Amino acid sequence: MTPGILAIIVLVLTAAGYVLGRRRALALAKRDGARLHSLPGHYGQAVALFTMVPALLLMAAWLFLQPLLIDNQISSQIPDSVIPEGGARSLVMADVRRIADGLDRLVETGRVSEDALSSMQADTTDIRGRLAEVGVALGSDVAPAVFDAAKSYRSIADTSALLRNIAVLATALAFGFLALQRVKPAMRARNISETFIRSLLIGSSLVAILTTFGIVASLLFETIHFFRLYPARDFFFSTVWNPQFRGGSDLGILPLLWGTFYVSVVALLLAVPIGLMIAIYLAEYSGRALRSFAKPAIEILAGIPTIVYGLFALITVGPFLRDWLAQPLGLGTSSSSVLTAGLVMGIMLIPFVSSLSDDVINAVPQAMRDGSYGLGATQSETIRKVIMPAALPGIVGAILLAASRAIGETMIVVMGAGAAARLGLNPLEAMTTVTVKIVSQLTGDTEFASPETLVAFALGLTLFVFTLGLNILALYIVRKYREQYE
Amino acid sequence: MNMLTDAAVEETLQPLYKPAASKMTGKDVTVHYGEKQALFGVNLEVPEKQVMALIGPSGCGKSTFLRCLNRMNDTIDICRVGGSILLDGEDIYDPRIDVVELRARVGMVFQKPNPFPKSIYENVAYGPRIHGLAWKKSEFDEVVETSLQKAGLFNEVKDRLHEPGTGLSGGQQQRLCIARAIAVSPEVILMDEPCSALDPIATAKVEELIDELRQNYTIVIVTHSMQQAARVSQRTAMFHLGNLVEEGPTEKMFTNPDDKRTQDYITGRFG
Amino acid sequence: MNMLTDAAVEETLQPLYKPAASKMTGKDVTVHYGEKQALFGVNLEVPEKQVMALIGPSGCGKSTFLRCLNRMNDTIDICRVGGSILLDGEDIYDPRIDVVELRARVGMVFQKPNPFPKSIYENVAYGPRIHGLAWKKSEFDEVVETSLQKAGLFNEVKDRLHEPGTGLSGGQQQRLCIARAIAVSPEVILMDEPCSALDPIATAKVEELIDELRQNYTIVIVTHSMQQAARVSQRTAMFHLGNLVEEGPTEKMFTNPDDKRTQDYITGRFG
Amino acid sequence: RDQVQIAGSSTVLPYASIVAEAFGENTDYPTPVVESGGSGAGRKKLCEGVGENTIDIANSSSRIKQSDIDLCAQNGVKDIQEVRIGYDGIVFASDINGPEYAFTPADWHNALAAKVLKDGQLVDNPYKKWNEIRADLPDQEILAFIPGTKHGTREVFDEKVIIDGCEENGTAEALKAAGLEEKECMALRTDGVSIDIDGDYTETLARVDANKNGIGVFGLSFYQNNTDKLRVGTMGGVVPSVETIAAGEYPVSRPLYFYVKNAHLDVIPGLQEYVEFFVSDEIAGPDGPLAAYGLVSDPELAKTQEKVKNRVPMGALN
Amino acid sequence: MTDLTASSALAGAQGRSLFERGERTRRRHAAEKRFRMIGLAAVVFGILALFGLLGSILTNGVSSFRQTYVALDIHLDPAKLDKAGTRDPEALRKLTTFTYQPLIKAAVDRLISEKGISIEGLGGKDAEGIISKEAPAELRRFVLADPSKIGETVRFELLADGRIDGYYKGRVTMETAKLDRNVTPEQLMLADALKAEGALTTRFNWSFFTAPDASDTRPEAAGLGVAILGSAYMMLIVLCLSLPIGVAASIYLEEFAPRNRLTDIIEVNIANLAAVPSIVFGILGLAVFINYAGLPQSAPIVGGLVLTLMTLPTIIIATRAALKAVPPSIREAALGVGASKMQSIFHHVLPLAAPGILTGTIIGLAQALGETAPLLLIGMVAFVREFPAAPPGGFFDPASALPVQVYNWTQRGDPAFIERASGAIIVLLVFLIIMNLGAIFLRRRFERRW
Ligand SMILES: Nc1ncnc2c1ncn2[C@@H]1O[C@H](COP(=O)(O)OP(=O)(O)OP(=O)(O)O)[C@@H](O)[C@H]1O
Ligand SMILES: Nc1ncnc2c1ncn2[C@@H]1O[C@H](COP(=O)(O)OP(=O)(O)OP(=O)(O)O)[C@@H](O)[C@H]1O
Ligand SMILES: [Mg+2]
Ligand SMILES: [Mg+2]
Ligand SMILES: O=P([O-])([O-])[O-]
Repeated sequence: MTPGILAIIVLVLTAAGYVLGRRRALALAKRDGARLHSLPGHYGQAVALFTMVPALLLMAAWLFLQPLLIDNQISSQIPDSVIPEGGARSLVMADVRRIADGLDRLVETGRVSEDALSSMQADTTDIRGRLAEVGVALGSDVAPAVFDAAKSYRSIADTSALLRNIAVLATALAFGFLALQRVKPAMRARNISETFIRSLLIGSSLVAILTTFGIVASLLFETIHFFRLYPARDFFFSTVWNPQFRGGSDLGILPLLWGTFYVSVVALLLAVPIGLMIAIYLAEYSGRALRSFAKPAIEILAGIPTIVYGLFALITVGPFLRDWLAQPLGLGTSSSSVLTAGLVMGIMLIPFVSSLSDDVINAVPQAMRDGSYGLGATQSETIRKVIMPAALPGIVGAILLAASRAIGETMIVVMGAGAAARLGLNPLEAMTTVTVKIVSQLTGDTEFASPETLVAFALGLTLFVFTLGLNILALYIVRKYREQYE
Repeated sequence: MNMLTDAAVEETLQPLYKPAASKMTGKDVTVHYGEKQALFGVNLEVPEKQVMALIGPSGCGKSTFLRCLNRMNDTIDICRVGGSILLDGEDIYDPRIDVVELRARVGMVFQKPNPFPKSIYENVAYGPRIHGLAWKKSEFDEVVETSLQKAGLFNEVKDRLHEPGTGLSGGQQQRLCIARAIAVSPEVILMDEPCSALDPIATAKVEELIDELRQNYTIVIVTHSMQQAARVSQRTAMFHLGNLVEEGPTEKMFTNPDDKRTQDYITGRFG
Repeated sequence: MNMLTDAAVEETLQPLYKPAASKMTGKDVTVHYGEKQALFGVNLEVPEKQVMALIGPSGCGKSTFLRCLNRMNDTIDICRVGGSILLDGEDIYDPRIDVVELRARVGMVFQKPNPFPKSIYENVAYGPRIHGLAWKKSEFDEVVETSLQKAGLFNEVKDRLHEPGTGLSGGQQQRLCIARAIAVSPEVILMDEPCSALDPIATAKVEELIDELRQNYTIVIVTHSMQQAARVSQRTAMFHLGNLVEEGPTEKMFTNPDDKRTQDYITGRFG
Repeated sequence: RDQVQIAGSSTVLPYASIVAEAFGENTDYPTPVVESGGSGAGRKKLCEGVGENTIDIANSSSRIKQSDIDLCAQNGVKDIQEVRIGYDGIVFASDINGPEYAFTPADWHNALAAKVLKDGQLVDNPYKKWNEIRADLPDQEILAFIPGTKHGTREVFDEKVIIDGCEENGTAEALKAAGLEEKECMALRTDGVSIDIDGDYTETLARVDANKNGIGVFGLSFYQNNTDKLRVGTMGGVVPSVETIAAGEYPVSRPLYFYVKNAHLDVIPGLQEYVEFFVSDEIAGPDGPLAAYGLVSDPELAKTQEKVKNRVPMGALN
Repeated sequence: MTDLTASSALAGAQGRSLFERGERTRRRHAAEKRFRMIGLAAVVFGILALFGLLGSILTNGVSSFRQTYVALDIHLDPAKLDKAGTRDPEALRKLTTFTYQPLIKAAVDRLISEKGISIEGLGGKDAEGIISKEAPAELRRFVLADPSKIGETVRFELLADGRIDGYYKGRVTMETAKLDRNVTPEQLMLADALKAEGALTTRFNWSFFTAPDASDTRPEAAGLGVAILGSAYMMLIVLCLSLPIGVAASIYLEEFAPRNRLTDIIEVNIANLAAVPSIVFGILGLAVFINYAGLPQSAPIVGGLVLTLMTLPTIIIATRAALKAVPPSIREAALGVGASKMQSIFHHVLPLAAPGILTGTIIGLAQALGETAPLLLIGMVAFVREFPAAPPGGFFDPASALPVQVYNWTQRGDPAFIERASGAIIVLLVFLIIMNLGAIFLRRRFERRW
């Protein structure tokens, strides 16, 4: 029985638990005429939960611990002699697992019977060849000690799997039965299922935390590696970004951070006012027809692949700005510029601001508007002085989201702003952002273990810390100026 | 301007019974909310510098009529108003009319207290600010203080003027809303059950205030309390199922109504 | 169960004046909203199967005390309750207490009408549904109809039971909220100025209803209307600035109060 | 897993996908999956270990590095075959309606380097127009779109054009005389005349389209697909083409490779067949589809075929 | 002072006709009008930007929905295909597509001579060059499926070469053909002649939606089949994971979590995740899902998980804002009738917050649908021609995705791929619209003011 089938059986038991629990609660209520503490469905849920949760937890724990324990045991069987020079025990163990897995498949596909397998010997059979038949890749031929280890790995794993199945099913049945016995009108069934839901909710919010840990962890290792190869001082304080293939690169983050900041600010300067005005217009002025058309239509802007925006920046906006703005003003001849990327990205960000703000504005109670109109305020006064402050926290959230998106955008910047890392004030010159360089250094032709590639991780981590700071600042601001209605 | 003086003269001569010059006039006012008709051809004159009370059972259209008087109904999409309503002889539903100016002249206090999510001070200063009635900080301080005092709230909140208005108790909130309306010194003040959330002491203060305001302002008040109507109003109008049943001097309405329904409603009253 | 019968016996013997067995008891109840203290050691017994009125000027803490009785204050983060409140001798602030069960037994009607943005029918059926008081459609129909009828709303809305409850007029909304509370047949009903948005006829209906409910339920009502307090309650408690000034049989409170402040408040009354 | 998995260079990707497609339709094996993601990343993936969820082949537009080999060894990937599939020509092309260009590496160095030798002096690059560098170049403003530093092409450009040019026009000596390193040769000017392209050749093409006086650096195959839009410049008098590069006349080209994990050869169905198919004459030969698409066929293809058949792992890097 | 303010108000408004407007009122109205106009202008700008972008995509891309075909009678010559005459499938399988090319050449030559077309300067390889390089594969598939057809003459509708197709879409002209290495003006003339004879037609291109990607040499054969499936699988995973997890997390944070340092950290943390560049999620996915958890490369399951993590912050932020906006009185009402907190949230608060949640979902999914960068690192930016199996097994098969196809195609040398990339963007947008229509419909149902 594979874990999948086991899980399905547990789920079937769970369903049965639900039905029985519910039925029992109903029966009790009728017989005693007692008022149930909770709805019958809650009793069903409680029984179902007791059936499912301990069993699945046990199963998860088992699945997690079993390989560790078995590995430990098998690993001690392997003599040092079969461990190749410079190799590690863990590599051999990986081989053992792979072989055991392959043997399983051999048996499953009927190529080898269980008996034949037990008499199979590494020095007489071409194990590598046999396993290749079932698509298990081995790096080299199999040493007898390793093969024996694999065989005992299999038998231990089999026993363990059997024990696991029994234990899990017994747990499910026992807990389910106990829970069913405990079903009484006074049982706080709803609290049980609500506690469970609550822990699910908590679990979900932990996903975000885990993601952060995952990100930091997956960046940190290579970042440390990078700083071993490249001085941190130069990375953080050098104003030159100039990677080279032959080493001796200048990898200063400052011009990239500046570019990120500059492009994002330009984008937000376009997106925030326009987005807010759209939100206001749709929420407060427009008729239902326009609103129900315009809102989803504008949301499409967020869904157009950024490469389209990139091409738009490259082919249309860039040359236009160059010919009509940069050259007449003598500010340069570059067709890719901060302004190009910023403006085009701003368009993409409009729906982030407009849609979310529109929802928040719409949620401000009508009584607020009435109060203001009743005093003779015009609609715009009402909006600016009453509705906006009331909706402020949500709007700040929307802007933050847009800013976040601006910082993380790649394609538009590559095509619109160019790839030149530069510290400058002229918005009509090419610049580039941290994100762009993360992508290009990571997907480039340089060897992985060189600072030129690893710098991508350091850039990612720095940006992460940097935006974290910005977010803390934003939270502080929102806290300070929030105004609660009702 | 003539009308104004005339009205003033008339009122001093005959303080009650005889209708004063009308400040606002509703002619054949009908209101639909979508399909549903809420008012059926109401004809009503609101006398100048008097208090008119609108009474009637719940859902009969009092609030609806009141909201027509300063076009608050404009904000409800499905609401359609027919007939005409005149303010000083000018039709307020004329397309050339400026609703904003209208509402500055015809202020409103609502049934549910709805302070803005701002400080108490800002709540009151809001009207004067948008209408440009005050410029300097001192002027604002002045108008905020007087308005709060008139609404009988000043002493309770004087130490927390800069805390949010939403943190007040229900009654305090409603008085704040009254203060807010007074702060723009409108000509007509519409009040939709302004005291329904107030305790007797505060109610008394507001009623006193209404009496005081009557010197300069025209007031229309919706109320469920017959006592209140009797106490504060000079004229009373009785609504029923979207119709104006009867209108007349308050005293007469409460003692000798023409309509059977008014009679029933009033005698069916308690306390 | 003993207590219950005892109380019933007592009540039939001495319908007024002598306090019945207490259903709920507040001991040294203090409430803080953050820094601000709103109640200062209130000791109050709510007699079983009677109506108790809480009166006092606006902002004195009536609503706050009422909300303590079914722990609605739990929902306000900054609110801290001290002392203890007993329901049938059990401390409702005991950590082992199930707040939900408490609130099913101690229902509440709020000052501002707050119908759910659902149909009228669903508004009323919601309570019975979550408490499993009805199962079949017919049972729901039944409970919805009786509850609406008891709240004096049924005739007005019977044709639009499936339209949104938020489309009703203010008064209708409040009556809907009362119907919603009644639908779960609680033991104690807390009402925070339930009639402040109702017209006299509806008020009379609700007062009748309260009187009727008193047979089976314990009722605590906050009101600004002395008349209402006098009409519906058997006992009255007077609050002032967060303190319980005085508590006693309504008749005595209104004719011969012990405390000077009560005297002042009551005689300062109008109508 | 039943299909071959390949990752790596975006330069090799078009060729690899042509082969994969042909392999899929001519054999019973499923079409291999060819990822792009850069040579460096591809080699890293190759060296992640042996097993089903690691890739079989890494395409690379440059030779594997020692650090990669070390990583492989560390992860138990011992035998790797190096397969050279041909050469990638790098061409300099401008808008089709513009003038003809006949370059030398020295011209390019003069045009793009930060410091150049002018009248025997090392100066900050003063040139604005091509004809200031050499009178017979067109009277056009200098504007070059060169591959960004992420691209392997840039390495070749630096080596075969800029550094060679640097030596050709004497700047290298002057630099050395001034006590500067050879590296200074590669320092390019930053006044917006030389523009790095981090994207791909389509982006370069779009930029040339938007800047009619711009000159872009392209792969030969890309140019061959766009001969109606681009005019190619000669280098040292040689017109770039599959033939001139194969003959070694045109200087700017580089070998392309893929690396095969030998441990997978017997276990991933179709892997050995794919490798042999790739280097077969029908595919990689001078008349095959790869050459038709612009890959310069390897003159030593037969040797490669032999090595592939015998699964000869690569030796140490030299 | 009271009187002063009162009288200034009097001076301002009282007694004057409503038809006259004071100076200040006029200014206020001007401001109002300006504000409104700015709002309208913003909406118009947004919509124009959309239409501009859509317009350029459409004009570039619709042509990819049509394709040029050539009808050819091909003699499946036994002399070439089956010299032994055994029709042995094993032997036939050994024949490569190179064997079939001459059959096509013969058929084209015969067609030309039959129709009496003579074009001056038509080179030896030019005639067969108007047929796609996909054609031999098609023939081979046909023969392998039914070896008995060998010896017969069968009519095939073969794809025309990309340049010929481009000629009928305006991409290629006689002028450019002169310069173009891959097509000659004579070939175009031949195509015109065939068109006149009815052998060459341009018609709707179903295979664009069903065929897998093709290599750089045959843009005319490239389709979106694998990409559409891959995107659909990924979106399914993203929707099924990110919506419940996101909403659950938001509910916990907004309704249950105590307000303290820890929740502040979580809050900032989520906002910060939204700012993490998408490629970093790719790094995470590679490290966690592929290297650590051992999930396969290039598989929709990994793509789906990575995009889920990327979408979560957007959904959480939007959902929290929506939950915050639900008035407390609704919660109180539910609690007051004895609903538990959980019930009050699930029965009342969530439905009211639904519009905001759906907005967040729409934006989040839109973003996920169009994202390429994280897929780059987990191996989905790839040339994939095999279709993934049906779910759930297919979640683990290699697949491509729509934005990946766009990204890949825009990088290819042959300009025919630009048109196809625009076509793919259209499909992606249609995909997006279909996906969002449901959400938009639901949002409109839930949307109301109270
Ligand atoms: N926004 C609205 N949409 C639809 N119908 C409405 C709306 N507002 C009020 N109505 C209906 O119009 C009628 C009149 O309502 P109105 O609020 O004027 O009554 P009222 O006399 O003020 O009642 P109350 O004393 O309860 O406030 C009622 O039947 C009510 O249901
Ligand atoms: N959520 C809250 N936060 C802070 N202070 C509050 C809050 N609710 C009430 N208060 C304060 O507590 C005090 C008592 O308020 P409460 O609402 O209990 O008064 P009340 O007697 O019900 O008044 P009313 O008759 O006006 O409703 C008031 O001063 C009020 O400002
Ligand atoms: Mg009303
Ligand atoms: Mg209160
Ligand atoms: O993708 P490349 O490694 O060939 O630049």
